[in-house]
Amino acid sequence: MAVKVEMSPVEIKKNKPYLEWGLTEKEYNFISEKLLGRLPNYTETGLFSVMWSEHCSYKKSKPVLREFPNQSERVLQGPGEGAGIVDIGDDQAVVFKAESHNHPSAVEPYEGAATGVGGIIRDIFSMGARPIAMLDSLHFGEIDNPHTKYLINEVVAGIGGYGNCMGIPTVGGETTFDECYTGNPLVNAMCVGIMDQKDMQKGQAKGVGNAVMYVGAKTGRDGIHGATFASADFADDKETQRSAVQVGDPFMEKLLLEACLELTSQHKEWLVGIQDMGAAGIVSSSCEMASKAGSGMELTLDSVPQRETEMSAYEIMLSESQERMLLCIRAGFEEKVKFLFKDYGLEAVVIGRVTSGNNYVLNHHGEVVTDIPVSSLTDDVLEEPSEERKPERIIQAENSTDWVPEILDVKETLQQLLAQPTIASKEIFTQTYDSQVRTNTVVGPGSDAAVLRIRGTKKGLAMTSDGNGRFVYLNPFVGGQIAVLEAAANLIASGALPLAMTDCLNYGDPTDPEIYWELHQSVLGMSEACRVLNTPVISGNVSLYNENNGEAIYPTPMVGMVGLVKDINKHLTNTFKNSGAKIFLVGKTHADFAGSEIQKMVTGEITGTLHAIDTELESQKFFKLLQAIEAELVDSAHDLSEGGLAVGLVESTFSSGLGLEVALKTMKARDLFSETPGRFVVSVIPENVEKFVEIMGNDCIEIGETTASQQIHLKCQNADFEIQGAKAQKIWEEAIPCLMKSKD
Amino acid sequence: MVNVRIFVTYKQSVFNPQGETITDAIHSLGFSAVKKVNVGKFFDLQIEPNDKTVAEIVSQVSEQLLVNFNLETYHYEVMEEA
Amino acid sequence: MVNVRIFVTYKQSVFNPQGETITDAIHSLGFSAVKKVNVGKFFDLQIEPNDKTVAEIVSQVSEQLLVNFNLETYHYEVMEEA
Amino acid sequence: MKIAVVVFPGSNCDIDLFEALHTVCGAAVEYVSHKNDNLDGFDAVMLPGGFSYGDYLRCGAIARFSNIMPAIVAFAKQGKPVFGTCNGFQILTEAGLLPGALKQNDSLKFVCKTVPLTVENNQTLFTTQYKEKEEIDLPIAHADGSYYADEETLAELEENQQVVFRYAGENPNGSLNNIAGITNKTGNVLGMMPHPERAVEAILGNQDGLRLFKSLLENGKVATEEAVR
Ligand SMILES: Nc1ncnc2c1ncn2[C@@H]1O[C@H](COP(=O)(O)OP(=O)(O)O)[C@@H](O)[C@H]1O
Ligand SMILES: [Mg+2]
Repeated sequence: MAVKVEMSPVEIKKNKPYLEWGLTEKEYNFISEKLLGRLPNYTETGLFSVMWSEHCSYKKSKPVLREFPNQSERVLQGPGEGAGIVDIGDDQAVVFKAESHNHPSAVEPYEGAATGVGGIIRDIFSMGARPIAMLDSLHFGEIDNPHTKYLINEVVAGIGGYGNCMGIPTVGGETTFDECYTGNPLVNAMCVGIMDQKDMQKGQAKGVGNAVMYVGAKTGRDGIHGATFASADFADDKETQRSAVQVGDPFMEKLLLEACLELTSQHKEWLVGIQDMGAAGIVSSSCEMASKAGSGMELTLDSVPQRETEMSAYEIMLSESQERMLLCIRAGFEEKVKFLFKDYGLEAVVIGRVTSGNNYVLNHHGEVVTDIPVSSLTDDVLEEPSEERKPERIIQAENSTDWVPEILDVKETLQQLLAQPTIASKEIFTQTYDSQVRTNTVVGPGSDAAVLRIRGTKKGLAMTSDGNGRFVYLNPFVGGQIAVLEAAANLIASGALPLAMTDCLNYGDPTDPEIYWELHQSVLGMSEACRVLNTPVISGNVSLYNENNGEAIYPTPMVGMVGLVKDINKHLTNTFKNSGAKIFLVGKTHADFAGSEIQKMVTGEITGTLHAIDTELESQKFFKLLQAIEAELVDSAHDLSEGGLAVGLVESTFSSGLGLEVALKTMKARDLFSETPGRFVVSVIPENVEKFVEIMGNDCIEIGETTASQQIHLKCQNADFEIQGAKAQKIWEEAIPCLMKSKD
Repeated sequence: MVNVRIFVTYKQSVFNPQGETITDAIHSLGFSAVKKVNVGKFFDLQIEPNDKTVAEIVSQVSEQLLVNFNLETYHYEVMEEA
Repeated sequence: MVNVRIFVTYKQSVFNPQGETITDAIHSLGFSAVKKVNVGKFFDLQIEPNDKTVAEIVSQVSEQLLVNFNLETYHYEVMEEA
Repeated sequence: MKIAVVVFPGSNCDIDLFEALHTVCGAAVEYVSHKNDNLDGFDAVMLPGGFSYGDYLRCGAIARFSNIMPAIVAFAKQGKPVFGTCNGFQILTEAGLLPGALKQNDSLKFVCKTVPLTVENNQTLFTTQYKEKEEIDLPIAHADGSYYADEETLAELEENQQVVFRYAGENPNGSLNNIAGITNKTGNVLGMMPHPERAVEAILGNQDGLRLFKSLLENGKVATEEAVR
């Protein structure tokens, strides 16, 4: 039998293998001198390096994340647990969180995306909630090279493959394309669940003598150092990363989901705490559960179910095998728990006990392989705020004049815009997701936000995920505000009251002062908008080091937001419903072309500076519109984003069988493509116009009406043109399939 | 014309959930004699070599398309000359 | 212990869209030398024969589980005795 | 009439069938675990969609060996109504209760959308509330829904009017003869790839599936009585 010889503590100090595992020399010295008062052994060094990685400890981002507001009268659980929880009345709650899987997806797109979905689903059911919907925010390079096409196909297949098999509908998301994501696609997944408030769980291990139980898939060598890998810069040298690839088993997760929900909803008296094993597997879940309760813990690693032979303590603790959960079970109920899981074909095993004191003790092959304070892994991490510096490009842009497009042929420009991948229909992707399973999906992919009914009630939930890296790149503060406003606007347009948000913060290397500044500023911008809208941040995720060979992506915070539809029968979609309805533009239009789709299409670049935003005024306008929608005065509402008013108007006709007649007396042709945030296209039947205008006041102007013919007729100061609705829709529908098929 | 069969399997260290589920099913049918099941796929290629050798073609096609090296490994056999 | 490899393919008469898609993909990579691709799966079984022979076990497991005779056909090879 | 919705490990449209029958149609319905071995007291059996046993090996292949299966086969042989949608259809073919097989979609991709269908036979237990040749819309959501049977079997299916639903628009998966749903020869077992249970409520935008369940509820009672005689 080959015995692997691990380095001794002294050899570790000398050879510094921890540098490769992501621990710095300063951290190592702090651990040995201040925290332990001795040299850590091999296993312990491994535990520290993974627990002190950015992915687990947030040592870089924590100082910034403190800016986020995270309380409101509705928040039942803020950040810090598997997912955040918000009160939705009737003793029910909504639970949600987003998670990034960018780096694994760049290396192995199918499994990377799939296990990202699997991970976020476990976060939701670990809170005691049943997952009801998935959303995915995807950002790829331009669809002009085979590798990008491969990434797109595999990532989309991985997301669908996992969610479809689990029977959780994927109901929304976003897909954008920009050169900067070519080597480092962003794959963010968000899961939403609902629960009875009485079933709320925590990831805690308390009560001396209580059992620590392991359930789910066996532990293998997959994904060792996945957490540090997720936090590491990305080189083209994929060879060395291979062992980090994890493979998902959605069937196993489905069993685990059903078994855990039976436990959390029907046997609360057995259960003390439950947490999923995510990044850094057993070590992070167990020591976090102990740390949250101020307990000690002792585990016997020989009891951990193993798929491979001769695994070392280090490998068992750091493995990121998927589909595993950790439970803290009241002493005496272990057999009952085993029996429950066995009924689902799953193994539940006692691997340790809660102890008094504060030590984290691991036994393997009859030896103590780790004995360190719990808090040294979870609380004593050295925070590392970076220096900050405003990037030169932003300073320069502030002193330059704004770019404005010169429109020669409006109709042509509009048609070209409809075919831009970021604007064009994403149906080719969303059609591969089961968006309807479990029959709650009232509005699936394709409208501004997805809407699900809550069975047995009148209520519904609206949900969306949005990010716009271009705006954040140009002005992180304003870009951050816009990201939150856009998510809220999507919910409002669906007739929902925004409740709270989650996020994935996707940035480059934070040790670069300019990138840290972007991170900080955008979080400040998001926080400001959150406060004004009363949508606190209840959960989230940070993904740093999104670079490929030294080039950072656009700073791309993804905002996931959930809203409450008080009466599901009053929800709205973005398509026109009746001919002869009056069309209103809600919100003022300015010359906002920096970071717009038309700028990118015409110049191939993203430049300029964003105008300041008054979030108070935006918020007032949003709530007036919601009031009008809830009073059933509005037929359809569509929030305007990429492509501006022209694209928004055309989109509102799609599949409606209707057309429109619009005259914009105060606008020039180019204004049709401005992307001033916080605007909506709204249709209102004539009987409701008076009441609608009474509510909206100055915030809306009537610009035309819907027509029975499928013709789109637009007039402005210097243009007057018509497009056949069906033709416009065809351009929009065929653009991406055509690009995906073309062979270059 | 050369017929080549390329065998693709998961790497040893990679978890393959299919194999276990199928083994369980076989056992539940009463075939306890079957101890372990591994699953793989194969590709039969008909090749008419031109400027490249068969070995070159097979290794390039495998590496560029048929095999996912993150998870899988392959080998091939020349079946017969037709 | 006997190692058996069971090969399962679609019957000739059944259209297998995978084969065509892969052939197209290979051609678009520039390998015009590859004329045709067929895809199949295989199962490696480790068998410890008891009261039944290996041949009996293989044919029964294949017929009852591994192969769908509406679409597929199979054959097997004994790989090696270990 | 009491209906069983069978739950396999990996079933995930079980609740959809249950709610369609219970909440929308007001029928008496119960979940039955794959571990049970009898269907005593039930008048109809429904196999839901999903990914039983992860669809490992082949869709529906492993579910066929679950404990409940002999009872389902016996139930069907007695002429009582058995219905399978999506994965349920795949299980019924794997179990030999319906002829043919379902293979991977020609697109090689999962497809979820609403498609037009023609009701080819409105004389079955499950379709009397539809008009003959009526065109309806139902959602599909599958990766392996391409119906295949050899020529002889196909001819027989057509001849006996066992083809109940056919795709009316573009064929979404490559099914032979555009087949979306078939019965067995005696007409008491129906399998179909589309999901009628997803189309029973106005709030979800489509109610074309409702009449399938209503037909069964109306006719099922009679069928069971006949079978008992
Ligand atoms: N990857 C995806 N997964 C699911 N739905 C998507 C995805 N990409 C886009 N969508 C859906 O397509 C529609 C349009 O997306 P988008 O243009 O981003 O809308 P908006 O600008 O209003 O946020 C939305 O309904 C969105 O949910
Ligand atoms: Mg929108």
